Amino acid sequence: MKKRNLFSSLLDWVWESRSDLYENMTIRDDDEEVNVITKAEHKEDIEKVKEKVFDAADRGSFRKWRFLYKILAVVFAVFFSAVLLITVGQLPKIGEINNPANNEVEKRYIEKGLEETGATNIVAGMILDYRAFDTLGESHVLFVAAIAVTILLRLDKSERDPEDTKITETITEAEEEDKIFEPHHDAILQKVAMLLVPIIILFGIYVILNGHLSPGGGFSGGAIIGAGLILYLNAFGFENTERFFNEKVYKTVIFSGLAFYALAKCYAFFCGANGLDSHISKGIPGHILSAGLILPLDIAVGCVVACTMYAFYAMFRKGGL
Amino acid sequence: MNTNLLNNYAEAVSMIIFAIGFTNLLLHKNLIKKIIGLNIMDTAVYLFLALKGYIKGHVAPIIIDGVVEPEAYINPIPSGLVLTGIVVSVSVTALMLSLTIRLYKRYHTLDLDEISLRLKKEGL
Amino acid sequence: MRDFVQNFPLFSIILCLVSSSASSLLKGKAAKWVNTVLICVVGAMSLTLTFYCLAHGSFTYTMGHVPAPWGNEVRGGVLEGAMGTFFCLIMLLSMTGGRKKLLEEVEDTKQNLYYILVNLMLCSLIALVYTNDLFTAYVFVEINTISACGLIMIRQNGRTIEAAVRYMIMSLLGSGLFLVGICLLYDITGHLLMSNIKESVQALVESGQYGEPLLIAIAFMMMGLAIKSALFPFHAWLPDAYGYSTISSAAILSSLVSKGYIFLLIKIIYRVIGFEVVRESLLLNVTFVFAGLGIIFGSISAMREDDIRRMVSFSSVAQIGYIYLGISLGTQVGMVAAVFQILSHAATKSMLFISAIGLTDASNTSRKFKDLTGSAYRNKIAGMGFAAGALSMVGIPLFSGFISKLLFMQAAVANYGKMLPTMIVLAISTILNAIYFMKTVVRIYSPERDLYKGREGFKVIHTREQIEYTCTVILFIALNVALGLCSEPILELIGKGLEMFA
Amino acid sequence: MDTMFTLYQFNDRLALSYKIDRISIIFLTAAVILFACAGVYSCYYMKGKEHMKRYWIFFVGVLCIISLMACSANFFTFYVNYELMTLVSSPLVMHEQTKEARLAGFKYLIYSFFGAYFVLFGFYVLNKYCVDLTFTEGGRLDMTLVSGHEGIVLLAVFFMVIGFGVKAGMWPLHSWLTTAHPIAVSPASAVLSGVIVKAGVIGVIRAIFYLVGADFVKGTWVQYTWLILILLTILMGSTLAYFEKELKKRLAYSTISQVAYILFGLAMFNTTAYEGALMQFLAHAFAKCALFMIAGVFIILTGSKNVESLRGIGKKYPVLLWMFTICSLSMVGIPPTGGFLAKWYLIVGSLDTGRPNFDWAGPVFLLISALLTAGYLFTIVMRGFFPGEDYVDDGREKVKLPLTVYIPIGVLMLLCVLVGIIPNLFMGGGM
Repeated sequence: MKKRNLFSSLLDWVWESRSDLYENMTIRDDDEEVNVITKAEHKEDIEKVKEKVFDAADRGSFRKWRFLYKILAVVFAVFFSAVLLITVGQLPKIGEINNPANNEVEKRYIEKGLEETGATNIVAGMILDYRAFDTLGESHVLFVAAIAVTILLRLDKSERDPEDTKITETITEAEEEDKIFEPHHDAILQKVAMLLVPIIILFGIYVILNGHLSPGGGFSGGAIIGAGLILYLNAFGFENTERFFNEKVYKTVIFSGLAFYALAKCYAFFCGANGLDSHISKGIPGHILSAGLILPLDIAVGCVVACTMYAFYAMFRKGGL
Repeated sequence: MNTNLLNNYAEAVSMIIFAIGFTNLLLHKNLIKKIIGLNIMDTAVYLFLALKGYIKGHVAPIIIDGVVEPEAYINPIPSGLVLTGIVVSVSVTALMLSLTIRLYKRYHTLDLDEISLRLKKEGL
Repeated sequence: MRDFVQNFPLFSIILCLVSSSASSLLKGKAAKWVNTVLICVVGAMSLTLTFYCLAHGSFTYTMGHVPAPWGNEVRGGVLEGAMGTFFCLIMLLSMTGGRKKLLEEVEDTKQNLYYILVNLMLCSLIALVYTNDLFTAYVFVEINTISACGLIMIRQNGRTIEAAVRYMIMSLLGSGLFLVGICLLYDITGHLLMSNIKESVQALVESGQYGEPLLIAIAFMMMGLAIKSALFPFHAWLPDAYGYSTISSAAILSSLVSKGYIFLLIKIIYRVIGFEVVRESLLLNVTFVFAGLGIIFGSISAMREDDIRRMVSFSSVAQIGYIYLGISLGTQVGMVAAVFQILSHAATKSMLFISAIGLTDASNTSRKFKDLTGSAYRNKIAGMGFAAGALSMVGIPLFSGFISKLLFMQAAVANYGKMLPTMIVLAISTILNAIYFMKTVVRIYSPERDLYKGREGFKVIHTREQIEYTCTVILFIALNVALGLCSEPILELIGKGLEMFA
Repeated sequence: MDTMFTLYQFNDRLALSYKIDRISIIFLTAAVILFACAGVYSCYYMKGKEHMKRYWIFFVGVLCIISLMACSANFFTFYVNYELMTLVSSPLVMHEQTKEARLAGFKYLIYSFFGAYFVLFGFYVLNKYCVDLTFTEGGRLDMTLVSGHEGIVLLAVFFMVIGFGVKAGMWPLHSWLTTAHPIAVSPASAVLSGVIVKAGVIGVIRAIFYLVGADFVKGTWVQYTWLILILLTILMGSTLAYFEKELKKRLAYSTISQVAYILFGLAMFNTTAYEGALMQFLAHAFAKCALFMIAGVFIILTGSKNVESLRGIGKKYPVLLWMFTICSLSMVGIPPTGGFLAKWYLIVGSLDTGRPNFDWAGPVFLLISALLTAGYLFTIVMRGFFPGEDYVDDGREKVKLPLTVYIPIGVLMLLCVLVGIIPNLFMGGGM
């Protein structure tokens, strides 16, 4: 690949005349329907298909159309942003205290928030107590995304016929492929990881536990812990992580976290809506063990998010935990 | 037309970014660039929301030594919305990326048009 | 202490969530049973709710100990309950109808994942139906989108994955627009709760300030939902997604997902913006044009298909156009017609998909018309189902399609400005519908060619081999005829519900 | 006989309800007699054909639905039964299930649905402007509502006329008729042109005389456009029939023109012409049904659909050809058959309507088309009896026809004559 200066590569990026991503990726093939082909073959194959689909006569017009397309795209973007700018021009000024957005709702959140939720972090109190329904949905968005990714990427042996050759070949091939990324007793990486991973995970736990007192909370903390796990995986490989983290653990954690979240919130909503007293003490504001349900919910969300992040990585890498 | 575009320049910027991301997601052919466009779009929306919450001279809504006057803190609602939105965009991005992986493994290209051509050829 | 029935929305949503996360631990069979029981229970709850609301009127239910506008809120009404019940019914029938294909087309280790997706889909539909808070609506719209994408690509081949990508791209654009619309609305009204937004919107309209932002916000929200529900210019993903996914998914997607968004749109029009405001703004004319184009385009491209499932998919482009047509007539009658069309189309289209799969099964799983010749003799019950669905689509009396045709006529006659275009569009699409559906029916009932006699795959499927399927199709036909005959109470119900909205 | 029987109540305006009045009686009489005869006849014609079960099911089904339609008491009921009739009668057209048969049936369905849509539009406009949809002499229009919206109501009426005209084979949407009739099996085409085509006529009568009211339409652009269409149809039908070589197709074209006579009588909006129309209705029903049956027999006997092959048929089957002759007399309108009386009334009625240009145009067109009719029917008869010198007998020996042929055709032939002699028997003494 010839060296190009920054500007020209930027230009290429914009005009897509050639895409780095596309050029540099190794072409690997994993199923029978599309036979193994080199890049050149693939190119001319595409050309053939194009001939087939748009007849050869108007290839030139086809190219023209591609060019026109780009122009139109820019025009569209300009027009769209113009519309938005006109809108913004009519919006209330930023930062004014008497904007419509700053109304009784946020006053109450700030004034009563502490005593009603017991959380000094008003945002945490808001998303986990006042508007907890949204957050419940949000955590399930993550869940359903994880499920969809699993459907797409998980390779597993069929139970109907365990010696289904195609799928087993695919799995072994994927693992072979994965060996490329496996560490080969990379001393530096492993030592640094041994140093860093505990710190990262500890920090994540700290962020989770202080979600109701300081910036942070379940999601961010969980993401940090996930990052720690991924670093560990990269340093020590699957056979080490599988000892303490396999699919079963993953499923159990996800289920228990989400189910606990849903049921606890259901209880809270039920009591609140029917005017019953949910015997959940608010505790002393500012202490770790305070703010009623917020702390346990944070922990649950944290576990779920950590596992999901790790699972995403593992799926992307070799199609399975 | 009395516009306070100059006061809202930050919002204007966020909206322009939104338009760029939207166009990328809609009209780009390369799947990865589409996903980048998606993230640009979402980020622009979060910027917009954060600006909505901001009030001059107020600090982040974390109660320090028990001061609970609304005059002290900014509006917490948009921050909450941003948190929720981030999670959503993370999940969606993961899903899109995995779809892209599958398509690339099957068709060795990231160009959506090429993929459609391949499909037409397969006549599946 | 409120009536226990009022807790049902909360319970059904939580039940869906818990059962979906529980299904991740179960095997496919158990997950199937969980899913079936769940759908039945939720449907029963919604039915009870409907009757409760008929007796006591609508109610709002605060999610948490603080009242609205500080906490979230769900709202129960007649229309919500009825919609919930109907969605559950259709979903149950679609699942049972497509069970056999599901076992074939989905890897057995991923069966339970499919049921998880279905549970979450049900959850999001129910939440969209009941919610009274715009941001909650946004979150559950996202759940709906992702699980719909999963339903599309659960049967994994190139087409479905490409369709899923296209679907995701369009839906993400829609969500982005929807989100920006919500933000603008929040900025100028300072609320996220539907009823409060409506109050302040009325105030704004009277004071006349923030004109453009309001208009743009409404436009963005409508456009976002229109994109998600595949209104005409944005339908590129639809035929592949419906045509190649596994059949239960196709039925659910075509009959429930888009309808959920449209119901949300109707709810926004009534409870967030206010019907008058929307009518004043000229947006309805825009949707009117697109709906008309969509009807004609969908019918034409359905006519040009030679693949039965793609034909049915294109016809649902046309049907969605009908719904938007009813909405954009801008009259109460039109809205009633649109809601009834939602019901009728959901019932008919899922029946068509389910029976189409029966026909293709009897023809060596080929979907081309030339192979389908005489398939109605090979699989009698599927032929019956398809014929009934086609007649309903064409609008033969005693089927549900006839009633919705009548309602559209009524609405069009009531609105002088848009009467003639509506009439012309309806005429064209009626004749086109007749052409391509009757063509198919004649084809599947004409005697089969000799060269197909006794070829493998072209075998007669007896009823005793497919008890579940047969029951499903019969129930579908019964549902259609019921919608066609007992339309009056349903229409009253819809009218009541819409009044409760306002 | 004003007792109404309500079967099912959709809502306060739409109900399935039935009652008997003059039109119902006339239509029922025709329908029942024709179906009886066709049924007997099909015992001969359909012998040895397959799918007989299906054939009989749909045959009887069409009869049931048509009788329901004849007795319907309001427009909604009529419409519902009308659509169902289209649907149920299509298998009779497609019975052979050859490619042509399927295409013909398909065309029939499409045309009918198209017409039905127009009817539906008119139906909804009228539903808005009528007191209610019950059929009553002189119409149910609510004039207080109508005032100011005459335009739309007239448009609706026009659409209804067009829509029903599709079924009645009115120009320009007639072409399904000439496709479907020759393809269908002969008993089916007999009842098609005898009854089902007439359903469109009944629809026009119901819509205009019993729902809108003749006075509302009289003298408006609707009437004139309608008349022009009808006159075109009459001329076109008989001309094409004259030049048509295929027997059943020729009969189909003549059906077009003859049914147009009925519509012409209705469009004149006076009593004489109205009665004439009703009489033409009966006369044509009987005659044309018989003609189609005879045509079916001829086709079986000669083995060819063409007119040329009928030379000398009278030498072998004189009885059959005599029956053919008498029915053709009625078609042309020669005493003492019903056709004569009908056309007499039509012409008289059209002469004493004060419509400029139409009072003379009507009779002229009728006479021209009568001549043409004579041309295309009597040539067959003459060629049949007097094949001429160069005629050589094809080798077919004379087969003995069973009574199931002679009886139904004979009955119908007698009826054509009876309509001419004692019309009050059929017309319910309306004159």
